[in-house]
Amino acid sequence: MKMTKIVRTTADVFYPFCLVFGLYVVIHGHLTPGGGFQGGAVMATGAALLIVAHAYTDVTRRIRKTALKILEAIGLMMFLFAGLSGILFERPFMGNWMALTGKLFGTPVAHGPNPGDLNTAGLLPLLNLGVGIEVLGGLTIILLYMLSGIKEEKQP
Amino acid sequence: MMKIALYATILLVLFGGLTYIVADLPFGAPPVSDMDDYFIRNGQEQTGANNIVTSIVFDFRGFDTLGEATVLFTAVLGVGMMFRKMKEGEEYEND
Amino acid sequence: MTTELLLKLPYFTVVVLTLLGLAAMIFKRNLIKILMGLSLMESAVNLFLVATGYRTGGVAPIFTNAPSPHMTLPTVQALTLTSIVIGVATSAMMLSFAMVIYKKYGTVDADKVKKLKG
Amino acid sequence: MMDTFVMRHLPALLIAVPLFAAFLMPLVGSLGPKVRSAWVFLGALATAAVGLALAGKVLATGTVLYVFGAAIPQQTLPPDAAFPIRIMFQVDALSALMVVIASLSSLGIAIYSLAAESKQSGLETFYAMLFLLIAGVLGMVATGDLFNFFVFLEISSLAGAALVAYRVDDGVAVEAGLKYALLSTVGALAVLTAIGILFAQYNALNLASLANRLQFTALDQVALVLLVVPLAMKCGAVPMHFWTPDTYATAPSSVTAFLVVSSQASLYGLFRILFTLYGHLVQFSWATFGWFLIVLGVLSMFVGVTMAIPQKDVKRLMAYHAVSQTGYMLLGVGVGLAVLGDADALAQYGKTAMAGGLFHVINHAMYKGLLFLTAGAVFYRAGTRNLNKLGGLGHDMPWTMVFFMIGALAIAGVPPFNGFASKLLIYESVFRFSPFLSIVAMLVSILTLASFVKVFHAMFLGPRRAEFAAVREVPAPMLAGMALLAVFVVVAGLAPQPFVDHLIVPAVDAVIDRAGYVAAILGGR
Repeated sequence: MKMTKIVRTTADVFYPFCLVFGLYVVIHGHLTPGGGFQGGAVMATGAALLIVAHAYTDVTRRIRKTALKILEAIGLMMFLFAGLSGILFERPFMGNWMALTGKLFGTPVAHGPNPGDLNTAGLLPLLNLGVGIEVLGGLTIILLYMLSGIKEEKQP
Repeated sequence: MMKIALYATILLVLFGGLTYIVADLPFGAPPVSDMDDYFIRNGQEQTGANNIVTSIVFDFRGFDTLGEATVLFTAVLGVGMMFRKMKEGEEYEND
Repeated sequence: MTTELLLKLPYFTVVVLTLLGLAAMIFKRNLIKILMGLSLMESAVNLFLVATGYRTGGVAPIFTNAPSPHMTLPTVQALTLTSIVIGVATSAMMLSFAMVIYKKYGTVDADKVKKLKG
Repeated sequence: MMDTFVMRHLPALLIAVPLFAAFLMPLVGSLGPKVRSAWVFLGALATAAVGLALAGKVLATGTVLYVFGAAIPQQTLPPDAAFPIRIMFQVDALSALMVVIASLSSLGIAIYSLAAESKQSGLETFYAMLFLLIAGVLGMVATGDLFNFFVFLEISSLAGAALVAYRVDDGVAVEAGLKYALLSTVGALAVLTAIGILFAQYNALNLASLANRLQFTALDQVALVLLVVPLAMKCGAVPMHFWTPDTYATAPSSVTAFLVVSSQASLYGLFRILFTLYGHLVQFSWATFGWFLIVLGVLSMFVGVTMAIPQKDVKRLMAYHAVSQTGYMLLGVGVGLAVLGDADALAQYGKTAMAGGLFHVINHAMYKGLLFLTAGAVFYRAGTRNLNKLGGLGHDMPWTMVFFMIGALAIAGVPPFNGFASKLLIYESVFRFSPFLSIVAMLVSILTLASFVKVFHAMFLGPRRAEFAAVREVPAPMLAGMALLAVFVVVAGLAPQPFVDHLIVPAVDAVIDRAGYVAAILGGR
């Protein structure tokens, strides 16, 4: 069920922008509306776009499920170890020890509206990134599995 | 036909009840909002994030989000489990 | 009563959505339509959660270039975020169950999917 | 240094260890069956060790509090506010009892499944799901936050539904899994609506601060119904028990044994809602709550047994017995709740009734798990669950027969085993409350014995059958798993007193002591 040449090329052109926008939503999770889950879902729609445009077998050759499983495991491990790292700094599990320490992601923020500075919110950007990667891998795997029915219709 | 009439009446009764119940809830002016005001007041100082919802999701109630990522991981495993290649004779024909 | 109801339109929509979802789950026989009714009810509950946190004239609780300090309740929005992801996860898994049932039984009609002895 | 470090963060490790084992399972699993079995065994051992250590710490030093993300783990209230804002684990004696149940049975089941599921495909997914189910149940029983309880309820429902559908069985298991998932999701939606109603009025999610602010308005009664009905459905009480036989029969046996524990976690949630959240509402008399549980219990007992007798499929029969045994627990705790009002009746028999009910929770988890594992062993060797086709297995499977006898005698309440200990407590106290209920309970116990004698005869006695010539005893890990549960059944039966004094009576006090639960959070600095 391959689309015409035009659709396939525009999909290829649009796919990187879709990923970049999703990554933007993930990275700016603590400043603008969005975060790990929403950004990951946007990135997963990029994969859906490719599956719709190209034939299912071409897509599974380029986006393999084992790579996605590893991606998902990395995201989950990032989240779990960010939580466990709280314990190393005498904070309980999931403690945000990086906030307001002045170092990486640590600049303190005063109360009230401000233009927003990326280098804030301690552990939150890392957790956002971890969840974003996990949702990207997870949703893409679900898409690939559930759309595996496409190639079956082609045979008869 | 009788079954549909029965279900329709149940739905209508439910409609009346739910509307009456929901009418009690004030809209637009939550009666108590001390916890949320605390988050809005101290969210930025304590977590350093401008987006208070994200500071709640990942810092104040971060443990829920760990549970949530686990739910998504369970769903992915569940879908993968349903489409796995089964070995010969693995399924038990229910007699 | 009616004017008061119109003021509480979101709650009224929640009731209508819940009943639509429930009706779909009860009357429809196709498994996929039952799952659609279920996700309809899920969105109704999410709408109810967000609606309880609204403050008239309130702005989204984000301080980046925030127009006014009067903001809506953020906790409820965090709960709704979790509930939406759980809704996606359950729908994805139940749809894959329905696909396997279609592959094995050849039908998705709830009345025929009855090999289980009650 | 090591033990104080681990001891201080026990509640966090209680969930982090099974999750860690589950997240890495797909990767570790691909390294081969040996590595995977070792990883499963290590994960189950670590989870059980953390669970038992936490329960020991709670029984030694009282309620353990753990706030996620605060400056120090025990800081329940933020410095400048009078209400809790973070998620916290509040493990009191009742939660400790449930953690002990989950740890013991998860260890036994993980060892059992190492051999029982060896012929299946997609095993790393199976074990990852099993660890997620264990983490979901442990989270449900340890958390002190209502929304966190909903999230863990959702995890255990999803993981349970996927495990039920694991064998696919030509579509039958997937159908049971879909029905279980549908029911659990609708139930979870009702719980979420109740949380929304309570949060809209009181702006609090923590159980203790909610219990402190609750005024029992019309909306609170709606929220109570929306909380109690799904939890009663999830723990298999009668009016909504229809999913139990299908789910328990089609799931792999090691999963069924843990689904019993997961439904008991919903029972714990029911008790937590009734006793802690709505416990102080004097004008709504306790008798009405109590009688609600008693009626639910008696119905479950009676319908469960009468439906169980004509069953042909072994696991479906045992599933109906699970429904009837849940009735005992509801009866015991219901009598305790009904007399919570007047102190002398409570002192006389109310506390012993609740002690009997809670002791029956742990006993039931052990001997029902044992019975399901023996049914799995028979299925592993004989390949069928139909009683008419089975017969004469006693000759070749002696150990499984012994374990089945221990489980069957325990469920029927025959003296030397733990079933008798808890049922005796229930009979005594319920008799003083109202003799009729106690007689019904005894009658149901006799019917249970009759039904299990029939099953024992059908499965193990009789001549050796030709088609079961190749049947041998089950491999060692399955025997070890069954032995672990059987040891508890025998020890708790022969010497119930230490269990009752150190584990059950503190749990009963914790359930009744609602003010202590609230003070631990709001009072403590």
